[in-house]
Amino acid sequence: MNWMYLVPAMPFLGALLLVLFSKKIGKTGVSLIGCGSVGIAALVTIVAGLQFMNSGLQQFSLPLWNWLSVGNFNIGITLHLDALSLAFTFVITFVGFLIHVYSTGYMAEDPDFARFFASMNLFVGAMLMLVLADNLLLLYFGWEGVGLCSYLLIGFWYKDPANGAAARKAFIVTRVGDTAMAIALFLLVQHTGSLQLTDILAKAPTLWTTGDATVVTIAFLLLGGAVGKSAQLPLQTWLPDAMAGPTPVSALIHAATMVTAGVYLIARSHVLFTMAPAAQATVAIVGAVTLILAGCSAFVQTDIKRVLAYSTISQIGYMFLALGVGAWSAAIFHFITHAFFKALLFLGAGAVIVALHHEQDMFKMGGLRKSLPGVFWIFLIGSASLAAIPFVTAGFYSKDQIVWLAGASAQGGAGYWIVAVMGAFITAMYTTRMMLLVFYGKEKTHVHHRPGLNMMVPLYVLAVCSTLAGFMELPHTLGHVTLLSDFLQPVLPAVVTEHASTALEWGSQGVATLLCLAGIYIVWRVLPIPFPREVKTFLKNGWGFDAAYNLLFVQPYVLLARLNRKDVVDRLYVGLAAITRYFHRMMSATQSGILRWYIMGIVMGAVVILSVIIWRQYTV
Amino acid sequence: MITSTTAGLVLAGILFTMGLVSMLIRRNLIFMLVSVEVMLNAAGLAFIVAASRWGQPEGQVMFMFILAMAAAEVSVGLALILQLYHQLKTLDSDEASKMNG
Amino acid sequence: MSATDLLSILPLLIISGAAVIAMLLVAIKRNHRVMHAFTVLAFILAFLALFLQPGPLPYELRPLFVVDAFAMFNTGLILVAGLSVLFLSYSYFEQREERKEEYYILLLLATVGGIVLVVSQHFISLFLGLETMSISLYGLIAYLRARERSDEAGIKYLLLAALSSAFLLFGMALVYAESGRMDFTGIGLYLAGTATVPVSVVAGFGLMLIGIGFKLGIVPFHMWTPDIYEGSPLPVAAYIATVSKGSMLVLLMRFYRDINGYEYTILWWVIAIIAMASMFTGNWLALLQQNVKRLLAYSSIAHMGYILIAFLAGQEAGQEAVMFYLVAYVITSIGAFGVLALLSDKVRDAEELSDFKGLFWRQPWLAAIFTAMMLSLAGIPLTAGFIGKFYIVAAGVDAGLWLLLILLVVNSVIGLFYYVRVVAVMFQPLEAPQRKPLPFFGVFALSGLMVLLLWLGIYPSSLIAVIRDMMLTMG
Amino acid sequence: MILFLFILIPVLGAFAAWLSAAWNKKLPRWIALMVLVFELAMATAFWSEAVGDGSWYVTFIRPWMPRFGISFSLAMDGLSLLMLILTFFLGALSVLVSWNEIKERTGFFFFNLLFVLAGITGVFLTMDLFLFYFFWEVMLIPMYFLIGIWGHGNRLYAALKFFIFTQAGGLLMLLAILGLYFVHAQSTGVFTFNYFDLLNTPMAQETGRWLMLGFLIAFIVKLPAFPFHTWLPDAHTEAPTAGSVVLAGLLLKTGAYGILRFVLPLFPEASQYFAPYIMLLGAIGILYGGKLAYAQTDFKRLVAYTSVSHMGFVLVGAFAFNELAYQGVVMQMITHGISTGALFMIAGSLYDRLHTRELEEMGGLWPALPGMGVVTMVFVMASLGLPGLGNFIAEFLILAGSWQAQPWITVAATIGLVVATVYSLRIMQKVFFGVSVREYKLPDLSLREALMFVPLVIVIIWLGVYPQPVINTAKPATPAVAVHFTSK
Repeated sequence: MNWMYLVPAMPFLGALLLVLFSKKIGKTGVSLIGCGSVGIAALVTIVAGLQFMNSGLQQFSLPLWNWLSVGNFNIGITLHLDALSLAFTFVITFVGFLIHVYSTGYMAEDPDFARFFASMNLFVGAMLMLVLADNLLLLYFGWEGVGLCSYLLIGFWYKDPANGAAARKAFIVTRVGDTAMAIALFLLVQHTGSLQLTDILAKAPTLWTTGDATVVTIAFLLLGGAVGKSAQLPLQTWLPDAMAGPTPVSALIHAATMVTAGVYLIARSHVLFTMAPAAQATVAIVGAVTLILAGCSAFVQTDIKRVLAYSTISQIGYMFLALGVGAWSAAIFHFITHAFFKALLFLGAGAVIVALHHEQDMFKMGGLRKSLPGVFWIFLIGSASLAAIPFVTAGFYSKDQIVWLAGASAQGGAGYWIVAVMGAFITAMYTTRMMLLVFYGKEKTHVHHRPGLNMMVPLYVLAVCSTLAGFMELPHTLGHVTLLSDFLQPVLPAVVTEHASTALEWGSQGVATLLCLAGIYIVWRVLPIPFPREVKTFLKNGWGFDAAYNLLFVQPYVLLARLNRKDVVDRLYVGLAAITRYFHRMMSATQSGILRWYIMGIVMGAVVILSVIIWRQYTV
Repeated sequence: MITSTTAGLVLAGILFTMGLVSMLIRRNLIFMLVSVEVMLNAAGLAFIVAASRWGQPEGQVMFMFILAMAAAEVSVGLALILQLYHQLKTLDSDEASKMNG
Repeated sequence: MSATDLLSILPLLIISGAAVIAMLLVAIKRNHRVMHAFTVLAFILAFLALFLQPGPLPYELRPLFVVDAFAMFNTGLILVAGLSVLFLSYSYFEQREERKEEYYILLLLATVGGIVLVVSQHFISLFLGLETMSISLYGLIAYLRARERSDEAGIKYLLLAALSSAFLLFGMALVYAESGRMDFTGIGLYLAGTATVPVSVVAGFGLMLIGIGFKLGIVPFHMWTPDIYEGSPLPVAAYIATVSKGSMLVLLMRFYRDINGYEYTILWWVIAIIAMASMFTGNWLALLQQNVKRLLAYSSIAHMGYILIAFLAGQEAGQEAVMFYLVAYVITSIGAFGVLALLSDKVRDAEELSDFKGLFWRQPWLAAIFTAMMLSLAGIPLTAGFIGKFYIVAAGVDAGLWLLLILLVVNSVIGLFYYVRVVAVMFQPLEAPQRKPLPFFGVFALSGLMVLLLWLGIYPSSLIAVIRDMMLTMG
Repeated sequence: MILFLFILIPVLGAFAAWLSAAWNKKLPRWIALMVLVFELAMATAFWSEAVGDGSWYVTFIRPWMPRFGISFSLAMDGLSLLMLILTFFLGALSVLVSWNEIKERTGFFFFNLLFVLAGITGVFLTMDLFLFYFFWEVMLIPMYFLIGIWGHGNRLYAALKFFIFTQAGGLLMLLAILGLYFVHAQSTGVFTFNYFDLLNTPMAQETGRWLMLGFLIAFIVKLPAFPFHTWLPDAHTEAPTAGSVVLAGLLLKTGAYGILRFVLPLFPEASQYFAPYIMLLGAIGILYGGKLAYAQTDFKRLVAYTSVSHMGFVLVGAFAFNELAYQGVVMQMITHGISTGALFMIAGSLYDRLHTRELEEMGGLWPALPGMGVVTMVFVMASLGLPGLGNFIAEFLILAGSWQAQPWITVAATIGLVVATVYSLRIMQKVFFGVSVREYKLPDLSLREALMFVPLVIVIIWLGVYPQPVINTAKPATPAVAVHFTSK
């Protein structure tokens, strides 16, 4: 495990090599380095993971070097491996590798091939730092690093200003959350004198009582960071626009990994959230509201990637809901399955998009079932998982767990449960709609080009995973397998359930399944669903959040900036200078050159001096 | 009570002021020169009054110097005025204001 | 009069004698070069004579003169200043058409007046020195007869100087009438012995202040300065700015100390207000001035204001500061006017700001000198002006004159604007640089001044030590 | 003696460069480069030996004006050493930057450049308050010339404004220095300008506050802090590239240095009294500067306003009185020097190629200039405080430290990170992204430019991932007052 440092180091090295030698090594070289570095990282992860599991250690730290040491405040560049980070690392490297391979096909025609892979490698490196960080500052390093790469990759096709705008929006909106997170770090430094995660989590119960204002504030601020990164309410607006990037980017960053960083952060600092009930409840509420809002928006999108984007927001909402009700491992479970099936869906969508020569409008697709059968089946598997078709899909198991625990856990309740099953219903509806629009009906655009093997193989692998990953964790009612939650047990406490019974669990599953199937049926029968146009537009634009932010923040700022471009403070000094010049002109008038005027000056002076002296002499 | 010294000084003061006022209201350079001579002599008178109060010769010595100096000044002044007249064709002091600002 | 008496005022005698001999020389044969050489020689001799001081200081020549270290130092300063002016004069007058020789006689006579002022301790010698200087200056100012502005300047100066002399005289008469004394120490004794000083005496001081203030060119008696600077030949302007103002300042210091003037708060306040007004008026007037001569005139008004702050601070530090600043100011003024003089041609003086455009690329050395002078006036380090300003501020802080110092700061900032503007003009790019050959003596003198300026700016301790010793012996 | 050499060598080099121009126009730049590289080597060698040797490594004292108790007193501690290395590093780079940019009057240019660097070196080394003021003013004139002669369009106005602002502040400092001098003399009878003697001068509370304000104003004008910042955009924008680099990288640091070296240790009580107000000014500067930066259309002007914003952090950190913030301030001085210097160099390189600084006339340069794009990206990210680059360390330490003193002000300052993101990304978008107005055929980084940018990139990353050597060096120099509240 001591060479675990290779896990983040390889992608970083890959990025560096690609930046420096992009011109010399050709496309093959770029592909080799780009995929190879992540591949090696994946291998190392698997080996290190196996070692870790065999070693019986609960956690393992690998100090690399001392980063900062000021007074009593010490921060090391230290990697930290435990079950949680291992789960994330695995998903990142494994899915990341697949997506890299896929990209060699997807991006093959792009002149900036090398830049793409450099950014992707950099991203993987940063993401790995995020999840392997031993302290919050290093986590923050990764956190911002992935933000940067997200920015670079969303704006990858920089020639279109709209892409640049989307990229900046993503960066800036997440930065708002990051600012909150930074403040949380300051608070932690102040109160615990450390940013080391294990330290903080150990000290927290001794420093604060549950519900203490400080810890609640910290938790809320961390939540601020999490909602920014994970595109939850109220900072969700950037993710749909982020679809401007190449599709593999959407798959890797905006579906599988980066956007779940918020989930990771909250899971990582679960002790703090447990101690701050108000904050944890807010996590659940944010998740619940987001999953519904985003689901509704997903239903009316016309762009296939935007459907998936809203779907991602909605699914992460599920994860937040799970975190909020204390179902920590359920959230991680959903993260893993979601990473597989959402990556699959994005990559599948990418295959469709490439096949149709960069057409993303679903209403211009259709009938692809016949012309792209391979993609169709893969997409079907992904969609089934997303819609949580019972028993055979990973999505079913992970989502079901959340739905059940939303109601059954100690912090959960009926309200959460209702929202969760409603979400399942909506998910099924928009997924079906997407499938129908894209693969059924009449063919509207001709297929140009079929995806090659390098694109298809990753899809097959992901399809398999999307199906099998669900069996890591099976509910009580269906075999009761708890591989993942057992594995995570040392890091994340098990969920505490209240008023739970097998009957209720059956009931919950039954309702969810029914609603899911109902959703599919309804859409199957009545597409297109007649919505009033206004409602449709409103939903399509993401409930007007963008417009509101634009009106409330962006426009006033831009206006203020524009009005005060010349810096009003400078007027003060310009004014002073003008006054001085005015005095100059006034005084100059006295220097008329006329002799009598000068004499007058002297006489006036004499009169004043004499009168002052005499006045003074007689008054004092 | 007005002593002779005070009276003399007041006289000198009046002379001085008259010179001053006439310097202010006159524009003719010659008259201005004359006015300043009046002022100088007023000062000289004051010295004499003072000297007589103390019975000292110094004040009178001073008056001699003032006379000499005034003479020198007038001679230089007249020469300058003459020259200026050649150039400006006038003795109006207000005309001699080419330099200003 | 004993031999020691004569020896003690030997510099004065040499210069006076030289003036007489110079007249004879002119009578024999007009030769510019000879006259110039003779005058230079006289100044050098007079300067050397300073070191022949016989007895212990202070040496009094009752009742008119006193030769103490202070007087010696300032006599030296006047002589050096005069010598520098002389170096600049030759080339300046050589290219003019007027007869040049009388200039030197007048200069010698004016210097006599100046020296008398710094050694005088009596109203009579004060008056004599002042008038000797003034009357010579009338001639000097109007020396270039061909120029209309010369006459205008001359007549203005004559009438105003006479007017101010009248005030001075009347003031002295009032003081004399009340105290019966005309020597400074005597007046001091009288004042010390009087419980309440009569109003006429204070009024007399006030009137004297008008006469002195006129010579110093401080507000509200400043209005003549720009016109006179503009109208007179450049070396004469330099002379007025330095010798005339400097010797008057020295006289004021001596008089004030002898009568113990710091005791009269009303006088203190009058001077303080004059100082403030001078700083502001001078700097405001100079702000956008396009004529460099006038600019220097206005700046001199402001500088007199600064000096008055040190003067008002009193005590040792204040007096030292006045002396140091005076030295720095003399060097700087002569340097600045000198550059102007060297740049002038026979038709006109180089006095417009536009004449300086791109000077650095035409005449780098002259431009460097002028830059140094301007920066010294602005009080920027590496120059004597900086140390001078520092000295003044130190004296002011010591005496707690915070209001005056804040105003000094404000004014320094305003001043910076126009000094730097002049510098900026010199560094503007110039397409076709034309060089004109420069007279050796002039450049030599200016280079010497610049070296002195920098020397005093970097290592002022030597001068500070001299001034300090001098002030200590003065008591 | 080595300290004296640090100042003397550039001065001699300055004259050599000037004189050599008459002989060969290309000689001055070689002389300047060699002088600075030599100095850099000397300082770095000194660093490798000196670290850990207590607070003051070496001192140098000669009497200068005994009348006033002024001595030519130099001393070096960790803070000075770091500043010195920064000075020579950026100095050498600014020579490279001017390599081809300055075609006219090269001799005089490099004379001024070396002279201003000598002045800055003096400021960082001197331990005599008079001498400090002396150097403080000395560096103005050559800087004035650099801007006024080789600057762009409105150069005279900019140069004059710079000069007048700093001079006004400087004179107030002179008053305060003298005030302190006499206060010290009154209480101890010793007339001295020596820094070490003046430390712990007993003084009345009110006196201390007034004197502290005198110092402070000089330093925050130079820094510059809101509302005294308006000279900076003009000066930076109009200056030649080397001038901007020196201004942003070094001259501003003299203000920060002054606060750390003089204001805090000399006036601990007054500093604490005014701290909240000053921190507030800092926070306002961060936000206001950032907002103005966003509004600019001129590349250099934009970067100039970012300096206002970044220097606000210095103010916030310096008056937080704890070690974290103090170390953050030191880091900020260095990293801001490097990142902003680099951005100005980029602006200069772009100007070389495009002959414009208008952002609206740029765009779409990435295909033509990928190398420069990468470099710009690095420094844009540094400027918005991306972790892994030096600026982040600085800003994090400052904010983490200041949080403990003034949470609400820190919140405002932290929002500055968002503001920084907004303006920084705008640079990338306007310059490198989008569609090019015309099809550029431009050369990417030349060897000389690579020589400039590569060390900068390496240093900024080094400071981002391993800043500990700098922190260790600055640590012994931390004044006691700066760690008033130590972190728990």
